[in-house]
Order: sequence, then C-alpha cells, then structure tokens
Amino acid sequence: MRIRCPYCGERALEEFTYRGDATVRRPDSLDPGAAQAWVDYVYLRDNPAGLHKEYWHHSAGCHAWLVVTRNMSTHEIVAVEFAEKGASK
Amino acid sequence: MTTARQPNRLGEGGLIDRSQTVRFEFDGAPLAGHPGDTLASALLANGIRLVGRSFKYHRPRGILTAGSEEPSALVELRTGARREPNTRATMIELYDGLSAASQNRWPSVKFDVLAANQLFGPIFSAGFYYKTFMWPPTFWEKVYEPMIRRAAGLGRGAGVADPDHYEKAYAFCDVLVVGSGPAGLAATLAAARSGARVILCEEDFRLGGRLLAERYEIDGKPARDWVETVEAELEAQPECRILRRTTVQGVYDGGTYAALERVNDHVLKPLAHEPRQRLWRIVAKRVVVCAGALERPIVFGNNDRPGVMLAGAVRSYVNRFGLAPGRRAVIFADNDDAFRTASDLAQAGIEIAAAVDGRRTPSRAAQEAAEAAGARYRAVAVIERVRGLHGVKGVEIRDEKGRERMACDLIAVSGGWNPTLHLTTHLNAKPQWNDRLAALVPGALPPGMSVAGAARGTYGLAACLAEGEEAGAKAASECGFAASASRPRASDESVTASPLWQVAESKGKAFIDFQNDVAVSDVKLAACEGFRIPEHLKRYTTLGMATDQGKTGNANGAAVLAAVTGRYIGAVGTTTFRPPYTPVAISAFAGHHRGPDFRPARLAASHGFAEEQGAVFVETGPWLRALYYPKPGEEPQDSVNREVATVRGQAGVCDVSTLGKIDVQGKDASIFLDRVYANTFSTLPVGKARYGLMLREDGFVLDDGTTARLAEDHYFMTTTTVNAVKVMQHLEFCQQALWPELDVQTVSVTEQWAQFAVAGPRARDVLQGVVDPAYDLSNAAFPYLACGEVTVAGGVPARLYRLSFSGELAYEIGVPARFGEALIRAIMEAGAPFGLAPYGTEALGVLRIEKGHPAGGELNGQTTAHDLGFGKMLSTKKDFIGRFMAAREALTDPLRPTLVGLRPLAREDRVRAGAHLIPKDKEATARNDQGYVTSIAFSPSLGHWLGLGLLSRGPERHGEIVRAYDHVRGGDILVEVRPPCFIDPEGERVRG
Amino acid sequence: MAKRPFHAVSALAGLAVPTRLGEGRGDPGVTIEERVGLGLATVAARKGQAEALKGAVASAYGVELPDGSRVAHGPSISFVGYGPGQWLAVSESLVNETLARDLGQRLRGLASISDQSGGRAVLRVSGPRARAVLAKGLPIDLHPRAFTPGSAATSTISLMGVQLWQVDDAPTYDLAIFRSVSASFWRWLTASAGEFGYEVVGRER
Amino acid sequence: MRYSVASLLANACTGNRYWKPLWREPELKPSYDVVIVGGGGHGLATAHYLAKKHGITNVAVIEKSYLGSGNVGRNTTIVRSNYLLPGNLPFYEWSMKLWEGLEHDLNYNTMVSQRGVLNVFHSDPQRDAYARRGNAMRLHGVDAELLDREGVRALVPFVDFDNARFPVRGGLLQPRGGTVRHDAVAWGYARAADSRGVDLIQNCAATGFRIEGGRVRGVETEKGFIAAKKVALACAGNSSRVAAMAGLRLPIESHSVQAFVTEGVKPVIDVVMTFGAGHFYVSQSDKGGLVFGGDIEGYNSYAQRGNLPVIEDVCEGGMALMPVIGRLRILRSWGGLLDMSMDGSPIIDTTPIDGLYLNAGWCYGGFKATPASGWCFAHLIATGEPHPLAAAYRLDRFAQGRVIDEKGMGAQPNLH
Ligand SMILES: Cc1cc2nc3c(=O)[nH]c(=O)nc-3n(C[C@H](O)[C@H](O)[C@H](O)COP(=O)(O)OP(=O)(O)OC[C@H]3O[C@@H](n4cnc5c(N)ncnc54)[C@H](O)[C@@H]3O)c2cc1C
Ligand SMILES: NC(=O)c1ccc[n+]([C@@H]2O[C@H](COP(=O)([O-])OP(=O)(O)OC[C@H]3O[C@@H](n4cnc5c(N)ncnc54)[C@H](O)[C@@H]3O)[C@@H](O)[C@H]2O)c1
Ligand SMILES: Cc1cc2nc3c(=O)[nH]c(=O)nc-3n(C[C@H](O)[C@H](O)[C@H](O)COP(=O)(O)O)c2cc1C
Ligand SMILES: [Zn+2]
Repeated sequence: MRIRCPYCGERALEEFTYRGDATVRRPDSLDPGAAQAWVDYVYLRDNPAGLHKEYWHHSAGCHAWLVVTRNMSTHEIVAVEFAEKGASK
Repeated sequence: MTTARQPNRLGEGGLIDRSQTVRFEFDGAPLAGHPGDTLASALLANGIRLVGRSFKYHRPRGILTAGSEEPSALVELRTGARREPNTRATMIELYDGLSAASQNRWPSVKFDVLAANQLFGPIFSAGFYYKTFMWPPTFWEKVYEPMIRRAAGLGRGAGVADPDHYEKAYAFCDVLVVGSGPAGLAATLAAARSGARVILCEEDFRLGGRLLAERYEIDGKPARDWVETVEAELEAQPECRILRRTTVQGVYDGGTYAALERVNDHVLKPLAHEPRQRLWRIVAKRVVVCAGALERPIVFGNNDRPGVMLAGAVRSYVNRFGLAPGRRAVIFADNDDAFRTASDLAQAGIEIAAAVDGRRTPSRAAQEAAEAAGARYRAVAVIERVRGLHGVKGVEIRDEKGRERMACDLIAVSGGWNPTLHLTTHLNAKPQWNDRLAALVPGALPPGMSVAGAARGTYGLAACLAEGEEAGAKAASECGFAASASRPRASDESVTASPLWQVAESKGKAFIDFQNDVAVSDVKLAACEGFRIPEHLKRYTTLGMATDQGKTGNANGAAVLAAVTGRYIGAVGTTTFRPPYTPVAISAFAGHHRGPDFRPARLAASHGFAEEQGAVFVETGPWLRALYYPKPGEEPQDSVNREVATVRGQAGVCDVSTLGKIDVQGKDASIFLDRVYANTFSTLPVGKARYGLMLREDGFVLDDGTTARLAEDHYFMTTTTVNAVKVMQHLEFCQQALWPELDVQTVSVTEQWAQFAVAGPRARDVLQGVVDPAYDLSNAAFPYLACGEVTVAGGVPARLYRLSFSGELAYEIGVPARFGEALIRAIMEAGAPFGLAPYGTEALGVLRIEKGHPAGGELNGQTTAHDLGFGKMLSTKKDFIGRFMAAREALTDPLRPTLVGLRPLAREDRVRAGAHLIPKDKEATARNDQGYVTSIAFSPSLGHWLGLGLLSRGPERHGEIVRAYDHVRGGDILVEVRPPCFIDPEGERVRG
Repeated sequence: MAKRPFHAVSALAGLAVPTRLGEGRGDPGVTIEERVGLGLATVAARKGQAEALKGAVASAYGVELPDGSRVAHGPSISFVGYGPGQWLAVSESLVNETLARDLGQRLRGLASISDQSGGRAVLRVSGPRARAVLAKGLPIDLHPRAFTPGSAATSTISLMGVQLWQVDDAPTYDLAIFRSVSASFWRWLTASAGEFGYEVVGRER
Repeated sequence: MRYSVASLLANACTGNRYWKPLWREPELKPSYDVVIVGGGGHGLATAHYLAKKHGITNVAVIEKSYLGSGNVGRNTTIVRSNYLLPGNLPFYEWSMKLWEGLEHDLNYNTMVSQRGVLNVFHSDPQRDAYARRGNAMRLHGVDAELLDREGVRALVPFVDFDNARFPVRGGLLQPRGGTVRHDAVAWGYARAADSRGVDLIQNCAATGFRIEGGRVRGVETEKGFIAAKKVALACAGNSSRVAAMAGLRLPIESHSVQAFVTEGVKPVIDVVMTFGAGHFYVSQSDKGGLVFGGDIEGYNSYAQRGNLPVIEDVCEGGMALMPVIGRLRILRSWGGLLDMSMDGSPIIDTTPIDGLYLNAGWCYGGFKATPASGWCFAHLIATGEPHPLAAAYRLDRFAQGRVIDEKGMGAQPNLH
C-alpha cells in the first residue's frame, strides 16, 4: 500500500502508523449527559467493507496526522488530507 | 580427474559451452557438465534420470520439466551450513564444485525401504489420518503422532545458522516487465525505446523464454539471434535495467512488487561483499506480465516414472541444452504444438517409436509433423500404462485397433498449456475458464497491470510479439512516453485445444500431483466423501499444496474432479494462487535484520564511559543501558547494593538520557498541557517542575513524568523511556486532530540532551564542582523542583532540574549530547572527593521501589490513577484526556488491586515480582487471588527484600499479612502489607 | 566548576575514520564523510505566523523558507523542510548551539526553536554508486527524474529515521540521522556500500 | 458412518469406493428453530453442542462460501490456555479439556498434538510478567512452567543464544498446549452436527435480518428468506458487517493477518514457540512445513491478504530467534480476516434484539477457543443465560470499563 502524504508525496506503507476510524468526534467531557457519546467515541467503530475514513500518522515522515479515505476491501485509496481539515470536523 | 564423459550429450547445438567443463557431484558420484547447464540438464546428459523419491509412497521420480514448475526433481543442494533441501534441479545453474544429493530415500535412491508404503496405498488414501489412529486412545500421543511427525518432510535443513548475507533494495520504474520471452522482450523494447524507466525481470539466467527451447524463426533468422540483438539494444538503453535470475514473487498494494534476485546462487559461495540473494521491492506505475504458459501433463498409469517428461521440456533439453533425454521416444499429446517435438527429436538423432495422439479426431498437422520425422502416427490413441520402475522401459498403447506394447525410454507428454497467470490473482482477482484454450486465463487485473503473450492465452509467436510490443508501448504511453513499433515478423502455429485430461482406462497409479502423491484414486475418494469443490479437494488430498503449488497438477485435478462428479470443468472452479510465485528463503525476507542487526540499538551519550567502567548493559526498549557497574570480585547483587548505598550515603550519577524529552512551546502550551495531563500545569510557575500523570481516553494510565516550565511559552516534558514514542505520537494527535486551533508546537529533543541524575546527600557539593560558579545552588536559591538554564565547564549550556526519583537530595543536569561523555567524566571527577559512584538502572529501580514510586511494573496499561494512589491528582476543574471514562465506577472500585508496599515476614525471605497475593490461611485458588507483586528489590538500606504490589482494597489493609504465591518458581511466603514508601516517608531528604 | 573545558564527541567518532574498505578493485563507488560541528535546530512556525516567519527569515538570513520537503540554502543557513511549518536549520558558520540561540533571538514569537546540534549526526554520502547504496535502505526514489539537488525527504533507512537532502549531481546527499543509532546506522551503511567499495574521508578524530 | 478399524479395512479392500460423504447437501427448509450464520469452527461447534448437549437439532448453519473457508481453515493451529486474566483463564482451560477428548466426542481424529507451547522472554520485567501469568494459570489449575535459559536451550537448542540483539533469558512453557489440524476441526464438527440432523448450507450468505417489534424473525439469504426462532452470529472477521445488517455497531475492527508455510523438511522444531522481542511464532506441521506468523497487518481490511512490511517483520523475527531456518523457503503466504475487539477479548452475548445472539471478537486467538466457544454459545442460545465460563464476555463490559485487556493496550484494536 502507498499513501500520498499531502506534504511528503507518495510514500510506502512502512512509513505510516494506523489509528483507525476518523469519523468519530470527541464529546465534551464536562457534559455529564455525554456518557453514551463517550462509549461510542472510545469503543464503537464504523467498520464497512467499502470506503472508510481513517486516521494514519506519517510517523516515519513529516509526523502529520492524516485522514485517509480508503476502500477496506480493495485497499484502494481515494483521498488523503491533513487531519486538521480532516473527517472529525 | 579426467572429465567424465556425458553419454547423452549431443555432438553439437544448444546454448552450452562445450569448450569448458564444469565438475559436480550427485549422490557422491563425480560428474561433469558445461557452462549453460542446469543440474537437471547435466544429470540427463550424464544419463541420470532417477533423481529422488516422492513424499508419501517414496516412488522413484525423475525430471518432468525444464523450469521452476518442477514437481519431482528436488534435491538437497550444497552441504554443511549451506545445505538447501527441496531444491529444483531444473533451476540450479551448474557451477564448479556443485554437490547435490537425492532426498527422502533410505538407504539409497535406487533401493528405498519406505517404498513399501505403496503396498498400503489403499489405507494411506487421502484423509486416512482423520479416520484412524484413534484406538486405543492412549496410543495417539505415544505412538501414532510421533510416528507421523517423524515421517514429515522431504529434504533435511542445514540444522545450523545460515552463514550467508542477504539484502533488500528498493527500485522504482515506470514500466516493469515480467518475463523475457518474445512477448516480454517486445514489451521491454517498446517501453525502453520510449525513454520510460523500465525494469525487466527474468527468472532464468538467460533472456529468451521459450525461444531458447524452440527452433522458431523471427525476421527470417533463428529466434535466438533476435533475442541477442534485442538484449544488446536493451543493455544500451540508459533507463532500462535488466534483472536476470530474478523472479517476481508477489504483487502487493499500490503497485508494489516483490522480486527475488539470486545474486550468488550460481557459484559455490557468495563473492566477498556481495549478498547471496537480494529482495527487490519494486514500485512500478505499470506492469506488463509476460510470464508465459506452463505445459501440463496427461494423467495415465505410472505417468510418474522417470523418463516421462513434458514435450516442451524435451525440446528444451534437446535444443537449449544439446542433449538427448532418451534414445527412443514416444510422444503422447493432445495438441499439434507438441508433435513438433518429433522433428526436434529427429534432428537430434533420437528415434521416435510413435506419436500417440489422444484427441478424438486425427490431426493432419500432427500426422505430418510426426511422419516427416519418421515417426508412426497413432490417431485416437492413448498410453494406458508405463512399464519400468526406476525409469521408463516401455508403454502400453491402445487405439481402435487394440493394444500394443512398445519399448521406449522417453515419453514426451503434453496435455496443452496453462497461462502463467499467478501474478494477476495475488490481489484477489479470479481467473476465468476459457473453453477454446481449455485453460484458465487472467480475469480482472490489478490496477496498472496488463498481460501479454502466452500468459494471456496467446500462443502464436507472431501474436506474442505483437501483443507484447503493444502492451509495452501502451504502458509507457500511460506514463507519458510516446512509443514506436518495430513489428518483428514471425509465423503463427494454430492452437486449438481438445484436451485429453486423463486416460480413464489407465492401469496402475495415475498421478496428478507428483510431489504429494495425489492420484486419480484420491480424487475419487475425496469426491465420494463430499469434497466436491477444488478448495475442499485440495485440503483433503493436499493436491497442489506441494512446493510447486500445483503448477503442473491443479488443472488436471480440476478436470478429474469434474469428470468424477459429472460436471462441466468450467464450472468446478479453482483454488487460489498466493505469493510467492516460487518458494523464497526466509533469510531473503529478513535481509540485514538478523543477529545484532535485528533492530537498531540506541546508545546513550555516556555509553563509551560506561563500557570503559566495565558496566553490564541491558536492553530496555530500543536502548542499551548500563545495568550496574561491577567492581572486581563483586557479585551482581553486591554491585547493586553498593551503588544504592552510595546514593543513600554519599552520591551517585546515572545516565537518564533515555527518558523521552519533548519541547512543548507556543502561546497555548499551558492550555495544551492541562488537556493532556490529568493534573494542572498552567499554574506551574516559570523555573519550576512538576510531576504529571497522563491518561488514555479510556481512563487508564498512559504514562507519567516530570515537566518543567522554562518560560511562559516553553515547557520541557519528560516521558518514560518505553513510552517516549507513543506519547509523542499521542501529543501530535491531540495537537493536529483534536485541537488544531491551539498555538502549540511539540518537538522531540530526546537525542539532543544527554541527561544525568546526580543523587545523594552530597549531590549539591558534587554539582557545585561542575556547574559554573555564577550559579547559586543553595537550597534557598535552587529549592526542590526548581529548574533553570546554567552553564558548565566555563560556558557549555546546560539545564538543571532539582528532581528526585531516589528520594535523596538530587538533581538532573542536561547538556547537548556531544558533551555527554565530557559531563559524566566531569561529574565523576568532581564527585570523587565525596565518594560519588556511577549507578545503573538496577540501582535506579531499587531506589525508586524503596520510595514507592510506580514505574514500569505498575504502569502496565491495566492500571488506573486510583490503583496507583493518584486518584486525587485527577483535576475536577478542567477537561483532560481520559477524564470522563476515568470516572467510571469500575475504574475506581475499591475492590480493584491498589498500590501497596510489601515486606517479607521473615527477613531472609525473598519476594518476587509476578507472585500473586492471597489472604493468609486461604488456599491458593483463583477465588482467593487478590492481586500480585509488581516490582521487587533488595533494599540494602533496610537489609531485606521488599516489593510493591497491587492488592484489592490495599490501602485499608496496611499491617495485614498475606501470602505471596509464586508457584512457578517454588515460592510461597508471607509478606506484610505496608504503605508503598519505605524510606523517608515525610520526604525531608529531597528538600534538604 | 569543572576543571578543564569540555571536549565534544561527535556521533560517529571512532567509526567514521578515514579509510578505504569493501570491494578493492577500481575507484570507490562512494565516499562517506561525517560533517561535524554543524549548527542544527528545528524551527516550527507559531500558529498563524507562517507568512511573518518567512519574511523574518528572508530578512534575517537572506533565504526563502522552502514550501514542502525541499532545502533552501542561504549564505549562513540552509533550511530543510521536514513537515508542515517545520524546518531543520543547518549552518556551518553558526556552529553548534549558537545557531539555535541566534534563531531564537531573531525569530522570537514567530517560531518555536529547539537546538538539535547534539542530537543528530550528519553524513555526506557521495559518488557514482551513492544511489545504489541508499536504495538498499531508503524507500524513496532518488532517480534524477524524481529527486534533484534541492530535493529533501524525511523517511527511514533500515528502521532508522533519516532526513536527507541532495547537495549536487555527483550525486551527493546529506543524511541527518539520530545520534543514538549512529553505530547501528554505520553498520548498515558500510555493509551496503561494501559491494561497491567505499572511502571514508574527513579529519582523523 | 462410524470410523473404526473394521470400516477402514473393509473400505481399503473395496477400493475405498463406499465411503459416505461427511455431510449431506440438504435442501434448505423454510424455517428452523435456530439458524447459525457462519460455517466456521465456532458456528459448526455451536451446532454440534446444540444438538448433542441440548437436543436442539432443527438447526441450519449457513455459510457464505464453503465450510471451513474462513479462519478455521487458515489459522496457525495453536491451542493453549496460558492466559493471564480471570475472565479468560477458565474459559480457555475448558477449551483445552474439550480438545483433549475431541477425537472420541466426534469419532474423528483432529490430530490434537500436545507438543507444548513455549513463549520465550528476553528481560527481567518480561520474566516477571510471565511469572505473574504462570502463577495465575496455576491458580486456575492450568499447567505452566517457568524455564530459565538452560531450560529453554534443552527444548530448542538451535535458538540464537549467543549473537542475538535481544538474548533469550528463559520462557514460559505450557506442556499441554500444542496444535490441532485446522481443517479437520471444521470437518469433524460438521460431520458430527450433520449426523444429528443439522442442515449445513454452503454458498448461502446472510444478506439481512427480518426484525419485528425488536425480535428477530429470520434471516434473508442468497437462497431466500429463512424463518428462525433464534439467529446466532458466528461470522468471525465479518461480524461488524453482519451485525450492521441488524443495525448494530460493534466494538470491533476487521483486520487482516498473514501466515506462512515453508517447504516440508525433516523435523526441525517439536514445540510451538513464540519470540518475545518481535513478532514471530512457529510450529512444524505434520507434512514438515514450518507454519509461522507474526503481527496483524495493522490497518482495517477485508481483503484477506497482506503486504510486504509484515512479511519482512515476521521473517526478521524468525531469523533473530532461530537463524537455522534461514535457508528454508516459504512456499505460500495467505491471509485471514480477524475481528479485533477493543480489549482484545471476545464477545459471547445476547444483543439488544430478542433472539439474536452474538459470538465475535476472537482476534487472532479464536481457534483454540472453538470447542468452548461452541459449548458456551450453544448454552446461551438454548437457555438464554450466559454460560458461567463465558460470563465475562458481555457487550456491556466496554461501557462499564470492565474490559479484559490482557496486553494493557487500551481501546486500540491493532495493538492487541
Ligand atoms: C492467519 C491466522 C492465524 C491464526 N492463528 C491462530 C492460532 O494459532 N490459534 C488460535 O487460537 N487462533 C488463531 N487464529 C484465529 C482463529 O482462526 C479465529 O479466531 C477463529 O477461527 C474464528 O472462529 P471461526 O472458526 O468460527 O471463524 P471462521 O472460520 O472465519 O468462520 C466464520 C465464517 O462465517 C462466514 N460468514 C461471514 N459472513 C457471512 C455471512 N454474511 N453469511 C454467512 N456466512 C458468513 C465466513 O465465510 C466464515 O466461514 C488465527 C487466524 C488467522 C487468520
Ligand atoms: N503453440 C503453443 O501451443 C504454445 C503454447 C505456449 C507457448 N508457446 C510459445 O511460447 C512462447 C510464449 O511467449 P511468451 O513471451 O508469452 O512466454 P515465454 O514462455 O516465452 O516467456 C516467459 C518467461 O517469463 C519468465 N517468467 C515467468 N514467470 C516469471 C516471474 N514470476 N518472474 C520472472 N520471470 C518469470 C519465464 O522464465 C520465461 O522466460 C511463444 O513463442 C509461443 O509461441 C506456444
Ligand atoms: C496450518 C496450515 C498449514 C498449511 N500448509 C500448507 C502447505 O503445506 N502447502 C500449501 O500450499 N498451503 C498450505 N497452507 C495454506 C493453504 O493452502 C491456504 O493458503 C490457506 O488455507 C488459506 O486459504 P486460501 O489461500 O485459499 O485463501 C496451510 C495452511 C494452514 C492453516
Ligand atoms: Zn508526510
């Protein structure tokens, strides 16, 4: 697998570290009513057999956290962007 | 020794150099061949055709093919540490001094005791294991199972470490071409001429593919001349790289291909400075697969006897290797192409007993080919049985007219061809059945891949050339390079298949998978037991699971299965090809990374000094750290005791450079730290340091460390050695993904700062001799937890922190790493008058355990702040990572094992980490398991062993006696539960 | 205070000593040199200060901060991009710690500076086979069509982090590696270069 | 048809023409008491125990491909019960006990080989962690031995003791651990379940569920709708996809993991061994191939195959641990599909939907669990009550924070 890092260009899989589901959004920990939201955020995952947005860290390169849109069945990558702009917003 | 003569070597012809002889040895017998030979061809030239024994029945086996698909001719190549079992004789390039031995036979390949297995054939049928060996029950472990395991395998491994060096390399190109037959050469040429960056990989040591084996013509000249011209032009192309002896083994995501180059397998041992093999990781924008096709045998009685050979292989041995694989041949085939073999044989002066055409209708072309070569053409005929045990002696042929016995020593067999489509399926694409060719052809292709030539089912030479050229040009132009065409001319022989898969009336065992001894009878049995699809058939009979992965057997297996189950072959389906295309040595995938180079070793700045002092080192994560500094005559424990005592009594110095060090800067640095730490850092004044606790978002403890505030907008964070990388990644995630709006920058400076802990009552006196006089180190000026920038040795910039892990008056001082060595020497020098000594990580551990500070053993990812007694550190005033989940009842449950100190009741008892804690007088069962010992140390200060542990309701149980149950080390002692801190609980010393 | 002035020890001291090794026939395929005494510092733009920082660097050091992973050479400092808004500053004239100090003063408020002068070893690998040697560990295409003088990259070699940039067409590359792994890196480099023969240059230390 | 010495000889003499299929190819009935989705080890074992222990035989197992096509047919066959945490130990030990009697329970030889499982360690902290585990095992009545360096040398003399980056300092041995012939497990359970009337339906993927008033009514499949009183999911790597059809979101990610086998060679190693300083574990199959594997790919995937970095990492580990295997050649690599759960431990539980039961999250360790998983899942389906041995494997443990995290990696599936 090769990921086109927006900063470094196309790089080999071994340069990246995987985190997972980038569709989750961190709830407000001061909101007592957020219990279920927290369980979802920490433990529940989208896990489709098709396209999925996920966090990758270019750990051996520019150290940017990326949001990669990738097909989990074919490993085809259709989009890569910096996490700053990424899925969770 | 005079050159042994080669009885079957032809007087002339072939691509071998008769002017030179190469000496080699097979089963101890000295033999000779020529440069250009493979072991297989050399053996045949020497009249040797019995090469080994099969796996299950130990049947005599010879040489079936002339390529990497060889299922039978497997030998042990080389001797001693370089011995390689199961090596295909057809792929071994002959070299001087080569030594090979037949395998899976005892005492000799001619007389093999276990051949008796054949008698039990009916019982040793497919899947018999599962039905048997069950009675009597106890026999399974004691008798059957060991027996089965002893019978495992064909060849013998070397039994000692592989002595050779291997390496990996990356390569990048526009167009990768796999295979150098007519299609591959044409493709490479077209792509290379366009100026694209091209890599051509050829498994063979010679370019040309089938052209080396056939007597084709291109542009009116022998095809080999064309190969040479093309080769010359490609060599001259600056952007074209030719990798010979290089097999493309696997296709991976993103246009990545694994290729194995056998750099030094054709010599006795690798040349100096060179690897034995090189694993290429090729990244290509486009790949053109021109891997050709593999001929398949026909299934008939005793079709595994030495002397039964694929027709295409026979042509290879005659035309390329200039030898006669036999004296009197029978051709048995179902396609015209194979009958061309007749003229090649005739040319070589080999008699042809008959040309047996298995097709339902006679073929004019075949008949002409046969008769032109003076061979009797037998239409609509089959071979029912082969005679001869250690080699073909004759055949029994049957046609309408009836049966006939016929003497021969060579059977050239062809059941047609299967496109070599393996690489097209590695990314899950399925091949498709093609009726015209009666073979599987490539289906959907991976991105960037195209297929040309026989690999695509295109068998005519002219068509192969044209297709290759087209594919090469197209691939290049897709990479932005315009390509021109040269259109070499050649003739096309017609190819229509009406396959004869098996001879139903066969007498004797008819084999499908030669290496695994899978015969028609096994397929029948499997089918009748319900294993009716190829995937089940494979797993039940092991068909296609041998080292050749069914390259010659799978198609026939599917055909026989179809016949047995009365189905259309196109509908029975297929098994899955997986990488590697041919077997690859484990060493090759490891490359440089073995032994001491398995992983890089990180050395601290004082490593040289420590070595000089005779320190004993220990692996901690990626680092090598000084464990202790033995003095002459000391036992390890003595050294550690002395080092601890020195710190408690005078002073010691320890390299703590391995701690993760992170510069956290920016206007919002303090807000950021408040969010990543469970406790508060915005309130930390400049010039002060504070202990910090980090949680994971699930509420468990991630890491701890001290962080110092060097300026309003500049913090210096330390992490534990093992978690350094993890924490850095975590901070970057928080920064970039969670709170990108914050103005904060984090940079690892672990490598920049060589940092030393100077601890002990005399620490201040020692440092005064190191730090430049301008700086006041008095307690008032530089109190506990103070930090600041200082200089040493007259101006060398340094950072000083008053931190204590040991509980003594202590400092940590950091300098740029290039001064690390100088600093520790300076500290030693300044410390000498005060009795300072260096101490290692072992003493470091003892000191912190005496003080009850949690570390590795306690921060194991399973503990919460509450467990470690840090519950109160969790701020309630702010949001921070892990806050919400940490508040869950289960994480603060008083029943959770919580940090305690442990002291053996009997002074001399030794408590061990990993022991479990069980109430006194309760029996040792899971029900009474209430916690465990996390860290232990012998405390020279207290004169006995002590430990830290996690115990249910721990804090309420100080004073209670519990069992420390360490059954796996035969320990079971009583310990007293105490507060974790054993020394100076009021913490006066650190402030002193 | 410490009796005598501190003697600095370079990362590859005792390893990168002048010699000719590996395949002995013909000219060495590569030459290797440790560049010692360089000033090294990381420069990270403060939030929203990217443009201001560019201006400040241009006026202070007469060089345009490169966008993306490239190197830009100024009269006194080269800036190697290694991440969004992040550069490694490399200087021969502002040696060792002085570089970080200088940057800190001139770019205050615009960038976060961290001294790295002690934390890296900088190796210069040059010669006709330099690409072939690096290809044995570096997963990056160094072909002239893909990588030229001025190009830079952050990646790994044989499991060790590396920042490299191309200096000239010899080709010559500068490699910044982490100090603590210098010995392991040296083992990889010499093993990989052996096939082509290599020469270690630089002053005897 | 029972297997016995007599039946073997009889058939051998009659040319093996009269063996019966191991399972029927039955017509799909319109409705069943229980439909099990997933014809892997766990699904088939569940069917067997439902029939044999609970007398529930009106059962169908529907499999989207062929029986045993999933992980049961592609795993590295290691069975052991050397776990650390109380939530896991009794369950896996029960599984070991079932393995030990399996050939006679099934009248099928699954070739259980208790050759011992050895985990080597390389440092004192690692030793103490293994001691903690070994003691936990003993407390649960499980066999465990802590070996020093020499103890390890005696078992595996060819390990690199002298020249290693991470020298071997000892190991934790479970003598009763070992391997079981993977395919035979699927076939044996299938044959046993079939013989009690369970319908095994191949090439019949579940495509949806019919749910009315919070209760499951049946399964939509490629072969049409099947009504069922109870539906049980045992879909290993595909659990999230299948559960999603019922509107459930799981604490699971799907990951690929590779395995490798070398050419067959004469006996080299006669225990199962795991490297402690990298990702590599190995055993030798009865055909002589070294069967080995290492870390998962690390990124979500349904591709059932892997990439080069892991292959290299695994072989590096192998060479670091035992360089004697260097010249042995890998003849095949393949991939499987794992449910990686958020704490690395499985789920056997009811779901918010009445009549829908879940068996999932087995990570890379569910083969050894096959018998106990089937046993406990059958109990849950038959009685509606979780089996005591699987009481910890509840879905709500995540919300509560009562996770079973053997490795202490937290909610990050690819680190377990
Ligand atoms: C390479 C590898 C090595 C491993 N090594 C070990 C080991 O050494 N020891 C160990 O204990 N464990 C090991 N495991 C893990 C173990 O194999 C699995 O945890 C276990 O097999 C899962 O249970 P199962 O057998 O029921 O899964 P599977 O055999 O995968 O069964 C699930 C079945 O569900 C089917 N299915 C999926 N979706 C549908 C649908 N919609 N409709 C119908 N059917 C469907 C699948 O086709 C599959 O057949 C390994 C796994 C792999 C991949
Ligand atoms: N008339 C027939 O029935 C018939 C059938 C098949 C082939 N042929 C003849 O064979 C030739 C086919 O030409 P072609 O170029 O398509 O194939 P080829 O067989 O001539 O060449 C294929 C080459 O690819 C190499 N190769 C295969 N897999 C490889 C891998 N993974 N890595 C590296 N190298 C690999 C092989 O070593 C071989 O040299 C033509 O001359 C054709 O006429 C004829
Ligand atoms: C324990 C074990 C041993 C295996 N041994 C072999 C073998 O000797 N030869 C072989 O070709 N495949 C072997 N395989 C791999 C299978 O051929 C196949 O790749 C695997 O079951 C996955 O199926 P798939 O590749 O068809 O997807 C083995 C698999 C396992 C689980
Ligand atoms: Zn990047």
